[in-house]
Amino acid sequence: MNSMRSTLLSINNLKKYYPVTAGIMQRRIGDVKAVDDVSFTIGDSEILGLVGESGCGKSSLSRSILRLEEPTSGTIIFDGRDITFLGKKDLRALRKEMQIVFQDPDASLDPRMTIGDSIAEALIINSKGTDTEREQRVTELMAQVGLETRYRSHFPHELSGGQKQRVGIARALAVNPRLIIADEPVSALDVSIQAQILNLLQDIQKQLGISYLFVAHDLSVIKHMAHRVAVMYLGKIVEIGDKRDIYANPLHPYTEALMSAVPSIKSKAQGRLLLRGDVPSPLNPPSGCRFHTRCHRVMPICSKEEPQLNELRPDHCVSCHLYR
Amino acid sequence: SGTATTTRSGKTGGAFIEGSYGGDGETLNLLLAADATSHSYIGHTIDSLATYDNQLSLVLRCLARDVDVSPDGLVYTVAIRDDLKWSDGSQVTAEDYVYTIKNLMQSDWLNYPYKGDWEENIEGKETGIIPDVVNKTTFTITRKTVDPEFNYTIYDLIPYPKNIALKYEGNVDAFTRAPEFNNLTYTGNLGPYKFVEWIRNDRFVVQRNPDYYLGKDNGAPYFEKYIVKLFGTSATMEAAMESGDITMCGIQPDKASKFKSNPKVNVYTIPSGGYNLIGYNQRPNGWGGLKKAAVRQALSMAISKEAITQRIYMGFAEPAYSFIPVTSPWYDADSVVKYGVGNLFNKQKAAQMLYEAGYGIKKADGGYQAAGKDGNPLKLTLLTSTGGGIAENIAFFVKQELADIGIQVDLKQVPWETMVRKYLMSKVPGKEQEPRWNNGPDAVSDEAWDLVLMGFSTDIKAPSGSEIFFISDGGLNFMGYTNLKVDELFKRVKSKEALDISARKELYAEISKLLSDEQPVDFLIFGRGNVAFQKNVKGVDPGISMGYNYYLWYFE
Amino acid sequence: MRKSWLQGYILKRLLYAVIIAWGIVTITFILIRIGPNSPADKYLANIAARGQDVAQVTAAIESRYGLDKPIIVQYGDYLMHLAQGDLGWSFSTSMPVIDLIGKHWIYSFQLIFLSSLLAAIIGILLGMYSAVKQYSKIDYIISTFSFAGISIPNFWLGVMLILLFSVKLGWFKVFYDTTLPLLSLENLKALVLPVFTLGTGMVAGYVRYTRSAMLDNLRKAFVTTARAKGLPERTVIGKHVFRNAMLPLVTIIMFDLGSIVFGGAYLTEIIFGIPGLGQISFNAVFANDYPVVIAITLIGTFLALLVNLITDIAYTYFDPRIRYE
Amino acid sequence: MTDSTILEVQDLKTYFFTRRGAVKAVDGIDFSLKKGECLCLVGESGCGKSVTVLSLLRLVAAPGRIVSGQVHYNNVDLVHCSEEKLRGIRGGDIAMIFQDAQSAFNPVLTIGDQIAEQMTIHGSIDRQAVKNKGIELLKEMNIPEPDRVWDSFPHQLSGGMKQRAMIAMSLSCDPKILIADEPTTAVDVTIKAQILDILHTLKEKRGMSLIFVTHDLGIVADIGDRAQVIYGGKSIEMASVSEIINNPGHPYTKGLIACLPDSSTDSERLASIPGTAPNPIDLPEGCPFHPRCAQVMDICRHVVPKQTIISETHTVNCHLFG
Amino acid sequence: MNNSRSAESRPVRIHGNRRLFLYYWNRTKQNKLAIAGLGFILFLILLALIGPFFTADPTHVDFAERNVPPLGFSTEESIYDIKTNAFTVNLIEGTWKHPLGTDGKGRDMLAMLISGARISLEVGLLATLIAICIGALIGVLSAYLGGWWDNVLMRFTDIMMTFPFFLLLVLIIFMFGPSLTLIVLVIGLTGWTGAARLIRSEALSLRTREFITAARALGASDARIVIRHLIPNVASLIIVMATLSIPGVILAESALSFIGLGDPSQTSWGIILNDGQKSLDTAWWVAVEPGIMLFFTVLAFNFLGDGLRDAFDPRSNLDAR
Ligand SMILES: Nc1ncnc2c1ncn2[C@@H]1O[C@H](COP(=O)(O)OP(=O)(O)OP(=O)(O)O)[C@@H](O)[C@H]1O
Ligand SMILES: Nc1ncnc2c1ncn2[C@@H]1O[C@H](COP(=O)(O)OP(=O)(O)OP(=O)(O)O)[C@@H](O)[C@H]1O
Ligand SMILES: [Mg+2]
Ligand SMILES: [Mg+2]
Repeated sequence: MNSMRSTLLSINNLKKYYPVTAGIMQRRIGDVKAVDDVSFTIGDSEILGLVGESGCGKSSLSRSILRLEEPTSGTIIFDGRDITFLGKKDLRALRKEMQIVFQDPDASLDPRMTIGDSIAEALIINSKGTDTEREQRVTELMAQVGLETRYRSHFPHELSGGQKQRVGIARALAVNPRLIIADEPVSALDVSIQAQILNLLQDIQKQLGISYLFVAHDLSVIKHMAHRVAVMYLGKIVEIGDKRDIYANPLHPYTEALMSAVPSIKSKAQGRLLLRGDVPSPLNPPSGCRFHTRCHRVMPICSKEEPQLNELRPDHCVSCHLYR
Repeated sequence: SGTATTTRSGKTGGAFIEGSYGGDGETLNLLLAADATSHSYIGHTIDSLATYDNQLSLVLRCLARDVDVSPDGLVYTVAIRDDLKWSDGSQVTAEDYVYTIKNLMQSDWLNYPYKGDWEENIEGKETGIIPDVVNKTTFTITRKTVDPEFNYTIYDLIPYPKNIALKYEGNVDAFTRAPEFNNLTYTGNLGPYKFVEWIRNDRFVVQRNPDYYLGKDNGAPYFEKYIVKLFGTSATMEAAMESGDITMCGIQPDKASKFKSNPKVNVYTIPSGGYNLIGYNQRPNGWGGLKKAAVRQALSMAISKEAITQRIYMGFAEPAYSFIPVTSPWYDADSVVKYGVGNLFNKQKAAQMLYEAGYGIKKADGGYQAAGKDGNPLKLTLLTSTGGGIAENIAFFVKQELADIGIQVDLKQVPWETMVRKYLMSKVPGKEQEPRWNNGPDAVSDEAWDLVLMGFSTDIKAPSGSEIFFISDGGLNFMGYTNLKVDELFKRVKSKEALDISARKELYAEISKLLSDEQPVDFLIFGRGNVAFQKNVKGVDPGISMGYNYYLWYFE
Repeated sequence: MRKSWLQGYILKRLLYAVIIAWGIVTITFILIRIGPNSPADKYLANIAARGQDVAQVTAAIESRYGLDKPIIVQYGDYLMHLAQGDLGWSFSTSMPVIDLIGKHWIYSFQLIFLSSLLAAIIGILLGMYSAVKQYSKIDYIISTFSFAGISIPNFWLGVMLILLFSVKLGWFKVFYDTTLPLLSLENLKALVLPVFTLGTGMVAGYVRYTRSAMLDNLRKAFVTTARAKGLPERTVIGKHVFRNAMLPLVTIIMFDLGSIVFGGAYLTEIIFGIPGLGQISFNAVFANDYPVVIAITLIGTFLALLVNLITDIAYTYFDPRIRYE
Repeated sequence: MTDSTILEVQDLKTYFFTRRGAVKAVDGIDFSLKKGECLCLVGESGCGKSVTVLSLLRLVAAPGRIVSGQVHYNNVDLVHCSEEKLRGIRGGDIAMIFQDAQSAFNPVLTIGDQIAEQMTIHGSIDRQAVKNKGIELLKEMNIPEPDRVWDSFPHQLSGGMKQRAMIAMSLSCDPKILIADEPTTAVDVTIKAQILDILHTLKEKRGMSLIFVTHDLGIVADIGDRAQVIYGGKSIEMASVSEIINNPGHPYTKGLIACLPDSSTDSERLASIPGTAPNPIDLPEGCPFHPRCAQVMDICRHVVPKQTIISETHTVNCHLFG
Repeated sequence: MNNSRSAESRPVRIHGNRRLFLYYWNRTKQNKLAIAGLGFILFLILLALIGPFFTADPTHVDFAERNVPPLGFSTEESIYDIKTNAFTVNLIEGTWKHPLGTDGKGRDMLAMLISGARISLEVGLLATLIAICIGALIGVLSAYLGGWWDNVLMRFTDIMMTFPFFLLLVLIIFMFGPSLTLIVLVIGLTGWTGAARLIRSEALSLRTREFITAARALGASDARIVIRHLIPNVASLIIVMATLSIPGVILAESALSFIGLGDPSQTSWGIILNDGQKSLDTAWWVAVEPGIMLFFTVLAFNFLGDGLRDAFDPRSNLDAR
């Protein structure tokens, strides 16, 4: 799909269902279809932005790719290698290739470990070098993410949110990964700090040529960061493609609504596109097109048949009955 | 001063509350009761055959009109009163007594714990003593061997109503649960009181029995109710006495003076047959030295009985020299050797005796000190049962006294049951046998010990029961003491020869002399009980057998 | 709809209670029967005094109560009887266990009921007051007292109360008098010291729990909302804060109730000579009267389980968020 | 106080007295609110926005205390008036909605109970009328099945529904002023749009005055008439929304706008304000912003800047304009 | 970056928790009562360790000096004479030799209280150690293994929890004889249920925390996660639980001793108290003194535990107050 770059990660028909059980016998009464048949690719040095509302499956997808959760089905191909069923040992090797940065900088650091130790842990686990080398590397990493070395022996509670997020990034960088999955890395931060972190992430990407799967619910952040954008709704990707194309010309009604919903300092919203109601439960999603319950352009077919993801334009796919 | 009157002197009314602590009875079904408390409960509702006053010799009142012993000491003829009634109105007959002995006490199905009381040893076999009905109110009990003090066993006999007991005969379970026996509904006019209620661990209540056969003439008993109130500790009981919430209770020695100066209370100090002693383990697993009389004498000589009397009993005790207390008619002051008092309390001498026996060393200053054969310090274990109180104090005291002559005493406090099962009961190693208190001289207990502090009790009227402690095959001779002379003397006490009182007295004197000299155990102290009554209780005749006329007590 | 799941839930819980009870019976049974003790132990002194053969008498007594059978048979027998509602025969008191308990439960009950009730009322009120007046002098005093209350050994407190009020001042009897009619003022008076002894620790506990539960909820956003709505402080505290604080409190109080029978009440009964279940079981242990020990353990367990169940069900009414499966 | 001014806040200071010292959460805030206007309070997390609005109704809990200032509403000084009087105004004339509707509702009472409670306290007694009005309000908030929602417990509603129910509750006594403390932060974009839409409508239809607390300048632009920028517990700039966005005065405001990804063009580096927000326990001397300010001068380090009037509708507290 | 081996750039130590300790110490320090409690406990430990060198032998009995009251008090003792039926009354006054008096065996109360302190502390610490270790093991295992294991372990915990604890204690101690070792073992082996549950729930909530996921994402093994992350993070909870359960154990031992199931070879406070209870009216101090010690010890642990809980609880706002 992406002709410009070589593919680093390719996800095919990935599903992640969480069983829901009930009763004395722990009977399985259904599944939360958190990720339901998702496919996409991320190229080398590419940033794929992933947007969607809360609960649409962004985190589940991220974790499944990292194999922190076992995917229900589908394949994950990293650098040409199928990693869907990697064993424990190989999985460890994979950890050096892919890393994750979390949304909540507070929860993602062990409160009982110093900053230095948290970063060094990555090195120790992957047994990189001697103590001195490791120390050197920690100092380097801290400098790289813009943290003064004196914070090394500080504890997370002694740092501000932005600083903690820098530690999280340093830790992810420690193993020299080729892909970083950033699961809403800035949504817990203040605007002024958010800008710092976004700049940092961008700088790192440029310097090291790392690929990102960049998850956010803020469209303007995605627009700023990503090369390509995927829009997710209730476990499915409804639209994916080149950022410019999507922002200039959103095809899916949901994308359209999302964009119109974001208040911007640039334009006072006039005749905003309002979606009705809430996101339905992923436990029993609506039939047909999952968005049809809230869609302003709903057609009879939408509730009956599930649309397929079609490449309408070069590097721009959409899953909607409007475009058949 | 036997003031046992038969004329009416009291007035009816009031509830007499007797304080008690240390546990409740278990059952009112007499033959199942193995504990003294249960017996005392039952005794309120049904009398035994006979009882004695403070002079002990005098047999009084109760269900028997007469208990006669044949000159050869083998046949006892019991004549019971003819005005005795069960609750259903039927007369109490000799048949009931004989049935009780034969079909209940001696039966196989009931497993009467004290069956042994009604058996005698004939050619090594326990054989039942034979009861026979003579007529409606007379029965005989025939022995094959003489036991001059067997009459006391007979005096205690309490009958079961045959017609009720028949229903349960042969079925322990049914007998155990029999409501008539568990609720004493059959007692008729046989006791001064009738059963009302029994709240476990709290109180046992009986009420005046207006039909009481002994009360017919004078309206006794006088108390409307008689209540035994149970307390968890002696301290609360004494406090209740002090505040007047109970009528009567026993008092610990250290509180006695306080009560004696209390104007609302009468305290009677009463001799008892209970004594404390230190048992010397003369079995193979005890300290070897204890087998020698000289060593035992030395130890006894190192422990001051005066000090125990004064500092632990606060004066309410007197030194013991043998198993027969001063207050017993069988006591003979001239014969006993008085270790532990006067010039036979001498620690230097004790140490020297140990030295001479090979268990001591001479110190630089010329004095002596106890030591093991190898010259190392001597360490002995002293057993006592847990539960604190006076026994514990004595144990600590003994430990301190022996330390003075160089013996290190290791105090071992174990629960009574453990003490019995692990230390006192013995068996011959490697032999298939039930552990017993005395399984012969070679038997040893599971755990080794040297000294044990215990309380024994002598029946003041009939001390021969104590033979079990001192004769070679005595059932309770856990110390492993053997002296053929003692064996022989005790045998003579239980023979025809001893039917003669003065002969018996002489025999006892000889035994006392021998034991007080040989010191199979160190007889320490005979305690004096203190019993407090509220002042308004009248008719009490203080003495060893104080309760004999309790049905005549009344409130002023 | 609510009812249907609740019924299933209760059934399930009851089944669970039976299983736990069975486990506890089994453990107790095994424990008590593998021990070296025998119900004849109590007679050892007497047996000795009468010169009887210990082994013989022990055997006699054991065979009388069927204790000479193999333990597995005894266990089977016991369960069989239990299944028929027969708790056995208490050989240390010579009465059916069920009658024994029937006669004595009331003494424990009145003590526990009064103590818990008073403790809950006083504790909760003080705790609420303390929380509302956080950081004030009164809060400080109440907190300090509550610390003292949970730290004071209640058996010692009981002894000290007796020393002071009964022995020295003579205001109360030194023992609890069972002859008093249960529903009388004198009885109430007789219960003052025991209730105080047992209740002190409970009050202190409840003060602390209430205070912290109240403080937890006082800081919650919905309290600000309630105030912003213009509600008077009384309503804010009494309705909004307390209703939420009550949830953890209910659990704690109920749990206390379930366990108190064999905790503080036990010692209190012994100190004051109240012939309640605590004393009964205590004496039964010492007499190796295993039917009583097991029965009382069982009752204690069932009470605890029942109380838990009631708590949990009560929860569904207090807290609409909770729904059990 | 001009005629159209409905609420006037002068020199409000609210401190939290802690062991480590006084936390100067609000340290000198002035503003006025006109009838029918929407005033936005903007600032970073921890700058004192919530404490400011809570102080308006004296809702700050211990150890916090309003140490000075006045809040004039209807000739009443809300800071000093009696509890009684204040209670009438709370929820009656001035209503509040909060950021986290989940925790702002009492979890053990039904939505209906909680709405009815407010109406009852402010004088309505007829239970049926109360219920009717409440359900009407819920309907107005675009809540589906309002009858069912009325009897529901908070946990049975989705976040967006709860937030709307919250608004319905605040409107139940027809307040003159609605204070909204970040009502859209905890909800999704699409829901955020719905709520903003509702607030818009309210303002237009009911002529209600709105104090809207947010850190999102996008929202300010969307809904606000005027905006007050707060930094370190102090007012630093106050202007009409268009002025704030198009012509910010204070370096902090400028930075705030510049660092929005929205305002930059694709992929270029964002402008950013270095450093982090000050710790309100020891606020820097002088202008609280000076440690982070690119245009810092010597005077900034010592002297707290006074309010400077730039235009009729625009004031700045900065020495650059001194 | 080449600033040699300054404090900033020493080798990265994983266990460098001194600063963390200091941080919590500072938080704890703010609670005056906790510090007072800690002070008392330290004092008690010191007393138990070196006190015996300065006091009389607590096992030394001297019946000539029995029931000596504490300094400043006096009592009377009367001794009966059987022959004369009269009393000799002695006035006994407190002496410096026995500042806190003596008991009914003439043992020095001060010495006994000090040796009782040792016993109480030993019992409290050892039993708690056992209980907490078991509790932590079961809790962490249950949380970490989950599923079937969790179910089995928690049901077992339920059963243990429902057991009438004190009755069980009495039963076992009675059956197997009162010895301190047994008391410690039984309390330890039965008292872990609360700890297990709490630690389990804490570990469960930790398990889903993102820093654990982060460690997994870094390739950390299960063992490493448990040892390096899970355990240090439940450690504070464990410390608090331990501190708060020590007084419970001490009380349980005293209660047992009080009802006559204490180890008679040890003069624990409960045993002294049990003794003293019998002579309340003649020698009140024997019951009063150990009770006071017990009370203050338990209070001290409660204060400390409470302070630690606040200090460790990130939610608690220590600044306010
Ligand atoms: N362990 C789990 N067990 C069951 N359901 C889960 C689990 N984790 C997530 N879910 C469900 O899966 C769905 C997707 O969750 P996910 O966390 O991936 O969403 P998200 O897009 O990351 O949301 P957010 O923006 O709130 O982080 C949600 O409905 C969630 O409730
Ligand atoms: N109870 C309290 N005790 C001590 N300090 C407090 C308390 N409540 C708030 N503060 C302090 O007051 C300052 C202002 O808090 P406030 O809640 O008003 O910030 P905010 O601007 O609303 O932030 P946010 O955008 O995160 O809601 C903060 O620095 C906070 O630390
Ligand atoms: Mg997520
Ligand atoms: Mg806020």
